[in-house]
Amino acid sequence: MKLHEYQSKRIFARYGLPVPQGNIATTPSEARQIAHLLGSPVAVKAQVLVGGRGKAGGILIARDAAEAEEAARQIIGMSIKGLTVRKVLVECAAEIGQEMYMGIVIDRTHRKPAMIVSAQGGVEIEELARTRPDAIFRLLIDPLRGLMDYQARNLAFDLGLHGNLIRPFTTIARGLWRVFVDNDATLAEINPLVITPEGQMIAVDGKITLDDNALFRHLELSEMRDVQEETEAQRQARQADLSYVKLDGDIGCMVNGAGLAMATMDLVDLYGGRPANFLDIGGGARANKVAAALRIILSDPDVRAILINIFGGITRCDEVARGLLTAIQETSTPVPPMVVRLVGANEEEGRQLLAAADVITATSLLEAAQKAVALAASQ
Amino acid sequence: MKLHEYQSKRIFARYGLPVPQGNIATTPSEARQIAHLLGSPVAVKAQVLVGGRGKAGGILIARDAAEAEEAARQIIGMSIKGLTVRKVLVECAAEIGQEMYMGIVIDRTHRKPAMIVSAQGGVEIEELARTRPDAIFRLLIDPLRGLMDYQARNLAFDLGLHGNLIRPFTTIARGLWRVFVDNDATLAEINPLVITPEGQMIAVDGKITLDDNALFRHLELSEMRDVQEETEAQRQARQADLSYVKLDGDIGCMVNGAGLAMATMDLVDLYGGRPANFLDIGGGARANKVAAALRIILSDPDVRAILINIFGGITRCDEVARGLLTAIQETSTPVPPMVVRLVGANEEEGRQLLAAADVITATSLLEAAQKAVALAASQ
Amino acid sequence: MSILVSKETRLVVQGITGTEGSFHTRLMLDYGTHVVAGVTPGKGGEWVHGVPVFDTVREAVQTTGADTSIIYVPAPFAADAIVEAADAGIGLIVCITEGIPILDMVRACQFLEDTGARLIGPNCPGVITPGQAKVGIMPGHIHMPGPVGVVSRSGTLTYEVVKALTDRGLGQSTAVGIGGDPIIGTSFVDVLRLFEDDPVTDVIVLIGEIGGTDEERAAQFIAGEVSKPVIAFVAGRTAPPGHRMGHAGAIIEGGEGTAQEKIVALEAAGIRVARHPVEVADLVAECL
Amino acid sequence: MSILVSKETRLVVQGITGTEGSFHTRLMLDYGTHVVAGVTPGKGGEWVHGVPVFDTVREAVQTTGADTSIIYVPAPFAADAIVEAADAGIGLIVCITEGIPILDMVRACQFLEDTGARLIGPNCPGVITPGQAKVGIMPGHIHMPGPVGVVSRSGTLTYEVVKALTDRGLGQSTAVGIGGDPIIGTSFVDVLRLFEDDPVTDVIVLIGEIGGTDEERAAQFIAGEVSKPVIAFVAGRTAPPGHRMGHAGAIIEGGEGTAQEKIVALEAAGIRVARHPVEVADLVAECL
Repeated sequence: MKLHEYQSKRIFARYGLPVPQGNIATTPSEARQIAHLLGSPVAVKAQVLVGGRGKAGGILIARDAAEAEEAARQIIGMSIKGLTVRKVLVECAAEIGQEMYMGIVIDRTHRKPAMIVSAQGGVEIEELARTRPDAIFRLLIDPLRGLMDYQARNLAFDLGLHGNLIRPFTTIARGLWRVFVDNDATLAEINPLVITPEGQMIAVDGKITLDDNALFRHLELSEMRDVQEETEAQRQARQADLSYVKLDGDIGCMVNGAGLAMATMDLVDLYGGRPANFLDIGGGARANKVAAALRIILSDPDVRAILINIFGGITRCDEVARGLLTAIQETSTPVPPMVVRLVGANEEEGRQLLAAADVITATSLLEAAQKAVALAASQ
Repeated sequence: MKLHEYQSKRIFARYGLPVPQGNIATTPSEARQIAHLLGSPVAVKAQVLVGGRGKAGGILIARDAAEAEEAARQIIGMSIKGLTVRKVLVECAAEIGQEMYMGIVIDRTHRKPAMIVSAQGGVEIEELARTRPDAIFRLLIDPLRGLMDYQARNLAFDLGLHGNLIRPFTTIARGLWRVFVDNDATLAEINPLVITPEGQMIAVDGKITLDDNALFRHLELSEMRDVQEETEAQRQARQADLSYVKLDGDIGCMVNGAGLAMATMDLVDLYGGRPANFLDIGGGARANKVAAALRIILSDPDVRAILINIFGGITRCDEVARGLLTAIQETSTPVPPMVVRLVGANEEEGRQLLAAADVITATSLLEAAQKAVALAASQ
Repeated sequence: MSILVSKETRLVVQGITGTEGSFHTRLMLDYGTHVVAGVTPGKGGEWVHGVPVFDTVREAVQTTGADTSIIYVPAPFAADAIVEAADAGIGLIVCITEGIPILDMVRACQFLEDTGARLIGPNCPGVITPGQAKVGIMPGHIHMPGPVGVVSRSGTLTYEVVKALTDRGLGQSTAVGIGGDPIIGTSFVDVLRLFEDDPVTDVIVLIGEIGGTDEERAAQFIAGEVSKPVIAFVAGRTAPPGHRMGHAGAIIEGGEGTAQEKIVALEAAGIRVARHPVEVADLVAECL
Repeated sequence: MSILVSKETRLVVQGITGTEGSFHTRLMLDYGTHVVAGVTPGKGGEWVHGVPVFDTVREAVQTTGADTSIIYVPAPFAADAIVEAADAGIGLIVCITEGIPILDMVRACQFLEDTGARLIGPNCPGVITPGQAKVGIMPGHIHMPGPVGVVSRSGTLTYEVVKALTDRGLGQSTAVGIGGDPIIGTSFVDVLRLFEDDPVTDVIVLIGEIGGTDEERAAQFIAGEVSKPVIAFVAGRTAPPGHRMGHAGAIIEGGEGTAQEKIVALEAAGIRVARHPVEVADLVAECL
């Protein structure tokens, strides 16, 4: 679960990390009031869960409250990469001497958290990793020992910091580690970490991604989820415990198992079709879950054909068939042509159930994919 | 630093460990009020930092508020092993089904914390270790991993617990571990850990000893120190950063270094004398610290002779001499005969300074100890 | 021979009294796996499908000599179960559980590094040596004994490939699902090394997917140290960046982990990469 | 030969710019110790008594090839300094600092177990090989080279014994102060093993005190594995139970750790125990 900048900064502040003073506004007049209270030049920043806000005009600097109101008027309601901006963060604009980068991620290869720092901040770290790999320093953190002071100091000296900057840097590094580990984050990032001309360090932008699988032990954090940024289909998928990702093609796919779902999409592509979505119903899905999955596909206006691929192991084919029938029968809109490939437990029973409905069944995956592609093309 | 039972239980409660409801009283009428509010039979327990309260009559059970007041009247002001009782804990008396033991200590040999549990609680664990070693289970805890759930469960099954008792036991074990590690304890103990006839687990008595060296990071805990239980000499020693332990002999000892101080006491004993105290002035002590040390010895009415043994390395003998002279000159009471053995840095200068005062100097440790014993005997 | 599990395997099922644990214990017993013990704290003394249940893994190991564990414990408690198994002396731990918090796994793996125990998974279908032992949740009947070693990050996708192999009469030495999580106990390289040393494995099938760089490291390892032919498949050529595709570990992040990169790396190492699951069997057949 | 430190020792002083660190650096240099580097974060580039100061131990090791470290860092930061040294590849770490929190040391020791580094101390006077190198705070001039290995939990008490030895013309191979804390990196047994294997050590002096059971374990070890004569002394026969006698580790707790018990254990192992520091020298003389 990704957190907004303002949510990330609230968590940072709780751990003593220096963040600019500010508050969140949902209307231009609120933005004006906040800027007035802050009494200094402010940054007005769109709060949306995508990158590239700056380039899209989602971050404006305002010298006073009136300008802040105007900036908020421009930003609130704008669309950035398809997401409508509903909130802006209004905060003191920091004077920038130097921009650095500090982040913690999970290093999959070494199975450990890794702290990444660079004296070149403000750009995307992946971009920097490609263009200036020598400007990046990486430290694996023993998850049991945690980040030790000397390790943070080593990073500070790697970056060429000295004098009065060593202590704030190590304090921030330790704080970011606590943020990461206490909240079960998979990403905790300060970018840029700014050194002001007066030598203060400030986290001018921040990003936290939480481990969805650990939210059960952070109930207060799970309430931070911004449901306004979810599409209706995403919401339905989340509630039915389905993995769903919308794509830009026209063949709706429903598969049990993530790897097989991707392989099925790839096969559609191989035969010249374009998948409309990734949708994994998981292992051992019952009829109601299957019905919920089909409803999501049926509600997608782009879908011109549907490919359902079930390799039954724990999943029973008759349950799948029952779920499909439920969703088909209840829908009021016309159902696009559907190819269902069922193999495994109770596959005969499943196929018999579907025989009644206007559904093409198949046992071969290749055949099913080819048919679905042909159907989509003929619509 | 040892905490009182009521202080330990307040910390336990903060970590969700089940403790009896109750409060602290310094007068019988307060005890009455607390018992009235609790509205049940209560235990009235002397809060002193020594063992054996129960045998000394420092714990009484009261059926109602009037009895509680009477019990408090008996206990407050009584003397237990030389300490005057100033406070009582009044708390709900738990019904006792079974008494168990749970404690965490530092295992010096393995350099790790160890959790010790026994199904036989209510007695001193050292006593039990001697009489029923098979009734004790011991688990070394990896300080980086902490106590894991399965380890706590293993202990529970070791104790023969089952059914509904497993979960509360493991929760309490994990809580006690958090108490231990979060507060830098060197001992955290629940004894007895009671199972009531209804199957509830309650920490009926508790003990925490904090690591003095870690108090700098637990300022709120260091305020729990009960200065009323310190003697004047202990207070002075603590403030001057001296290690001082009162003994029951008559030869005051002042030495630099803990091992040498003990060896000096042993030597006094070997020659038939009895040391009045252990007093280590540490390494590199300056004149004012030496003076503070001598003042403590001079204020002890039992002291009939003084033995000062300084092996100078970092400690300079002239500084020691200056400190001694300061304390001697300012005192208004007669100074007992004093033998000073000085070797090491600036020893000649030190001896010359002392030559003026009425002090016997020596270079041989054996000679100095023999003289001090003889002087004490002749007083 | 074969790798990891065999007729000699003595299995303890952690979480045996749960719905899933009990269900799959029945299926593993039916397959012929030696399930010697189960563990559910507080249920010691019960029996599940004729298998004795213990309170702790320690006790199960002491009493039954179990050497391998399979874990069906719910996600919040699964990492503890893994460490419990390792601490009790279990040599091979197969963790089926999906949804374990990443930092729990990071800590558990750190501990496992200090012990000799090998972890397969989590979030995996398990390990099967056809005709000998099934330690997992895969459908046993689609497998047959033979010379093809299979290693995969996926579940049903593996079944699809195994079925295609079996349909062509190509049996499997062992099929290993290493799991779809970002943090897993055993990597492709670890399993490749075992297959390379296994006398009954003649060809190796490697089934990857988007996310991480495990396939790239496998390619490098194969180029340097694997003498047997390897056929690969990588799922997710059409997966968009920045989205988790079902598996917690299947995500293209920061431009890293695309299927294209992995396919390029594998082909650069001289490995033939199939275009779809069924083609894997065609390519394997050409090697034999 | 000798043990732990010698003419070959290349020493880095952690906390070199502090009062104590600077003072003892001068004394160690005067003694002839090869102090090749100092470390104080933020003071890199400075010089102390002709010794270059670095910001990190890592840099000091890379630049000067230091292999041994001595720590004068204040107690709240000392455990971090120990781990920093080990992580930088230092093989022998001597920690002088007194008053380090116990749990800091417990964690540091757990880390050291996983590395090859040896820690002496904390809360110790250090190690001296007379005539070769002094890595500590002991007065150098009371020592002389010779065949007596000394190991002790104490500071000034050791000096007292060493002086008595030197006064009788009995020189020392190496004198090791293992420290007065409850958690120390190197035990009596560790040092006894080194002395047993050291060709220039002919007699070993062991100086114990109340608290813990290190002397008991030493007695057992000596009985089984030490062929050289050992003379012991144990301070604290007159110490009362339940009180910390200066050293954090010098406390009789739960009836454990009395001088009497230790003396009985040592004598039962055939070791002669002196009644006072000076008598140690008498007993050593009888062995030579």
